[in-house]
Amino acid sequence: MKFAVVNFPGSNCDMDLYYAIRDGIKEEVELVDYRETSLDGFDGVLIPGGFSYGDYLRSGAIAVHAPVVKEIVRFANEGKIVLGICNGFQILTELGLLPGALIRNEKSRFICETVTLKVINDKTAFTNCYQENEEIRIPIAHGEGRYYCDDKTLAELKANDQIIFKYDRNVNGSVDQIAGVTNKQKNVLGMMPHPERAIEDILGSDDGLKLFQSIINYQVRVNN
Amino acid sequence: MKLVKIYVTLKPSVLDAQGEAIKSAINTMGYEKISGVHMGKYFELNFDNDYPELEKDVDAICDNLLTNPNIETYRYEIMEEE
Amino acid sequence: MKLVKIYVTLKPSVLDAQGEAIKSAINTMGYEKISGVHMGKYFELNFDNDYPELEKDVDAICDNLLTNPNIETYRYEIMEEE
Amino acid sequence: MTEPTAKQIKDEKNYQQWGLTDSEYDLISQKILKRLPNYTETGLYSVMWSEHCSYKNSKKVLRKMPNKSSRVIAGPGEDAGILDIGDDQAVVFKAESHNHPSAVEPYQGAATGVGGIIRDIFSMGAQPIALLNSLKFGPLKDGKTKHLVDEVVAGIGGYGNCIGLPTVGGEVSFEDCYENNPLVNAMCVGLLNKTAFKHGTASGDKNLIVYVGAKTGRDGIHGATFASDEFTDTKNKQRSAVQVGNPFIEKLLMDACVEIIEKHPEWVLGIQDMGAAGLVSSTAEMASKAGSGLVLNLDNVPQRETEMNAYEMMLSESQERMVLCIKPEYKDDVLDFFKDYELDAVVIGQVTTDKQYKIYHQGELVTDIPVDSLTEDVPEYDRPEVEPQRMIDDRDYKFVPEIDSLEETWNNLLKQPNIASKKHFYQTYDSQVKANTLVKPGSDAGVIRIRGTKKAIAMTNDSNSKYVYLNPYVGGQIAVMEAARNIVAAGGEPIGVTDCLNYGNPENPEVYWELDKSVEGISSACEKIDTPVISGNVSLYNEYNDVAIYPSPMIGMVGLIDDIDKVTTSAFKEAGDLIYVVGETADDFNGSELQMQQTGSIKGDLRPLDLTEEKLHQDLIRMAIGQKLIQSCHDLSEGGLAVALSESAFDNSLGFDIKTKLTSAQMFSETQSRFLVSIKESDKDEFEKLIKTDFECLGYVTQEHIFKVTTADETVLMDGKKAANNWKEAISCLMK
Ligand SMILES: Nc1ncnc2c1ncn2[C@@H]1O[C@H](COP(=O)(O)OP(=O)(O)O)[C@@H](O)[C@H]1O
Ligand SMILES: [Mg+2]
Repeated sequence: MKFAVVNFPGSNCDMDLYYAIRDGIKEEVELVDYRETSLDGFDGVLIPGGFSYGDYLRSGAIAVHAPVVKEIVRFANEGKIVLGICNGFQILTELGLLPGALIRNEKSRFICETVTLKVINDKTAFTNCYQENEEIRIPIAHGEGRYYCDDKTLAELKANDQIIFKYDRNVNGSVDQIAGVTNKQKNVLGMMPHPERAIEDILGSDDGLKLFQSIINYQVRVNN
Repeated sequence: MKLVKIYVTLKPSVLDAQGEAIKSAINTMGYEKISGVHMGKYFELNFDNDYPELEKDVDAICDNLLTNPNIETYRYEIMEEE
Repeated sequence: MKLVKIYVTLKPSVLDAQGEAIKSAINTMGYEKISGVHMGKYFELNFDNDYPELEKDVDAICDNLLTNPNIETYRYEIMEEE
Repeated sequence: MTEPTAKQIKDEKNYQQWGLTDSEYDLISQKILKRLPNYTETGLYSVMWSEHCSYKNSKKVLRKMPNKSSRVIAGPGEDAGILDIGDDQAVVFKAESHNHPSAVEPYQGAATGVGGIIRDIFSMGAQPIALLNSLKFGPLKDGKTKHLVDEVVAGIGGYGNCIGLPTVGGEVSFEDCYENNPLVNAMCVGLLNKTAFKHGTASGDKNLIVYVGAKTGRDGIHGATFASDEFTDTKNKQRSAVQVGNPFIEKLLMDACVEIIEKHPEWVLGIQDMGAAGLVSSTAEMASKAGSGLVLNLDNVPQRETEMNAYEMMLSESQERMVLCIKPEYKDDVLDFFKDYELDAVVIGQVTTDKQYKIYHQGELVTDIPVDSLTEDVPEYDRPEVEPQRMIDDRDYKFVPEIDSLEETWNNLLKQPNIASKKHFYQTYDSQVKANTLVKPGSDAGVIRIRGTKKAIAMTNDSNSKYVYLNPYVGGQIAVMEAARNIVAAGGEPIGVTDCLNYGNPENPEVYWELDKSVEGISSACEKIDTPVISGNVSLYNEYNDVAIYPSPMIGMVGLIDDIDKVTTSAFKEAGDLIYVVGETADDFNGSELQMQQTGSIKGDLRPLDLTEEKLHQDLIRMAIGQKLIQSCHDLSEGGLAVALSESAFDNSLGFDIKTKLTSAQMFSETQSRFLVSIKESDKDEFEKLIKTDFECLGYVTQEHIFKVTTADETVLMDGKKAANNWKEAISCLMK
């Protein structure tokens, strides 16, 4: 499987994600510049964390207007894999590919910490290697990671099993302690925690590895 | 020449964490009489010329870029620039 | 009950990197007629009661907390809250 | 504003406002130029001859520091020092103070401090890999200090998080003397492929000077002289001397500079950041170092304000700017390269051979002076020094603590802001971005692995200014050795040091004595463990209304871990492991947190530090770690054994059951040269055989979160959870 890691000006977890694919699950991966207009030849697109455009205006708001984004939307609509982590999640909600919004943490401060997540839906392209309700340790690092959506949206998310990860405690004030959600079709995942920082034991956890392995699993099934 | 002043605020249903933090900083500074703080954004857009669809365009710019309609609302005024 | 609306903007001499980035995003969206964008902050402060030194306190809060006098200026209006 | 004429400047002594003394002005006009310097020229001299740029007051003292070892590739004199770590790789590091800017404008002051030190690293061609910081404030008792602390911490995090560098270490402490003069020191560590190393020089006739990065505005004009000027109430309004940072632009600049040097080394002859005293300092130093001259045309400088004069442009400290010296034939390549990063890059001048520094502005030659006169001809001052009276008065004072309740004293000490967990602060720093962080803040030293190798780099910031205040010489030694113990405890070999020397007004003989003696202490300790001082920074005039801060040398130390298997943390690992303290404990209470807690101040002399014993203990611990005998290792510092034991237990919510020959009071003694380690029981014999003497086996790690302790005086059972809460929550409570 060949992944594109899209690099916006100000992205800063692009290499982390690149190494997670290349060294963690040993698949093909390339960095793609935000000015590219085609993602032909890739099977999945990954949007890394960081501060695209310095988080000017709102986090993720300006990246949405970069040329490569049209291709991300195409991937999403064609049912291909799209994963946004942290700033990538913010970009996906700004784009409207995912419901809700990410806003300033409840206590207003940036938080960097390894937290426990609960896997809520283990039947997706991103989670099929986990067990339902499995608890995994994944780092977070964000100032604007509080997931917000209105009640109606929340009801829909629940009804469609779109809530994928939840925090085990209220770290940032997210609605329903949501840490990651997919679109209805479940080919687009956005999450604030950083699985790419949890792919080696020596870094404190390798619980993120299964997320990337799930994608490969899923793709193999789709291809057959 | 037109100057458009845009005010963006969080919807009341969304907790304004920054506003809260600022309020408690104001309290810490010794000003106790304050009962609420809300923080929003303020934009000034300049247009060289007036044109018929200006208002339509400003609405579109607000909806598609300057605000996130999930969480924010806006209002604006269009004025003649000095 | 008093409502204080505070508008904070960058001094003209300070590079408004955000404003520039927003302007170029607006251009990319296809709106070419815009000639300038400036981004600032907007605050609403509520006070339960009026009191004689309100204005003095608002100035102090602006100077010491809400703005960075090195790079920003502010103006405000005090109004009776609905 | 019309500029004063050269004659007016002389007659009205305007140069004094800019920090030049009469004799310095006379030296410039009579000996160097043999004419009166004009407005711009006077400005250039005043800023280049400030303490911040010239080290005129501290040079004599700085020369005492060792700066050689088999690893040193570049030492003081470059933007940052470089140490060889084998395999054609090197580490690059430096620390810098941003004290006065942070006092005036805490968020931006701290943020630009971080931004500036990062530029010093990538201007060497190195890839920055980690950040650290050392912060000192007044006590957390009023809203003003809390706001200051909040803003400084937010500024450090705001910059580092956005640019995407992990902040892996640092320290925060609180003493009365920093209330109006906080210290904000930042350190950056980078990794270099040895072939990529670039000097900050401008050489070769007709080569071009290129300006890259943010546009120039009026920010921070005279920031450099401002930093060297002591603080009074009235100057608090001097806001115009503060710069504003933009980490987004710096990220682009960093990535671009690292890439151009790595991929196109032939394009770039020299590179330097614009830090203090911006354009003048960077270009004059580049030319002077190369023995060249320079012509600059200011009309080409990207400007974001109108009607700036030459003086303002040369002295502006606008952030996120770099200067490159390139060969003319690569001009288009270089400019296009930066354009692709959406950065401004323009040619602003040319290298010449006449050693003159010439500046044109709007067609006029506004400066024509020998370039070396800005950098080399600065008078050096040999200041009078005298031993502080307090040292003579208190020489024989010996603090004897009284412990009514071991448990109560212990719990109270864990709540002291200087001892309590600093997580409230460091959890706002991204410590893991780049996915190389093996040890995050919270242990002894931060550790970053070098991807693709077995190696890792350990790094730490240390300074206990209370000790330096009581005895500058011994305190200086302790600062170095404490840093070294942190590195050793993490599994590293200390290899080099950077420093920030934060002191009061050097014209005060007592302050100068403190500076001199503490540097001698630092030097002797560095020599002992072969850690050369390869970079650093001096910040003098840290006073408020004529009261100086404690002498506060900050030691930034870097260590090499040759195999990541050796990485060790301070946390106890498993119940049943044996706990040892290595090093004898004596009654060292002067300057201790216990003395502070019981008397509200510190007083008395320090015992001399036995450097040989200190080094022996470090070597033994390193050997034990190398032989895989160590489960956890923690250096003993403030609060002594009691605090070290608690900290080791908190992380994994374990407990301990120990019995010691020490008295209850000695549990808090701050004797140097000690480590707390835990080992597997099966390694007991081998471990004891290796360490031989000077150790005590205290007991073992327990599963229950309970501290069971028998001292020479009493037995206590402490609730680990309660102790942990005291330690973990104290700062958050105080910051509310
Ligand atoms: N206390 C010190 N110890 C060792 N070297 C120092 C010290 N202070 C300054 N230096 C060295 O002197 C040189 C000039 O320092 P500085 O003026 O702070 O650099 P910059 O111009 O980047 O601010 C640097 O190489 C620095 O490492
Ligand atoms: Mg420098």
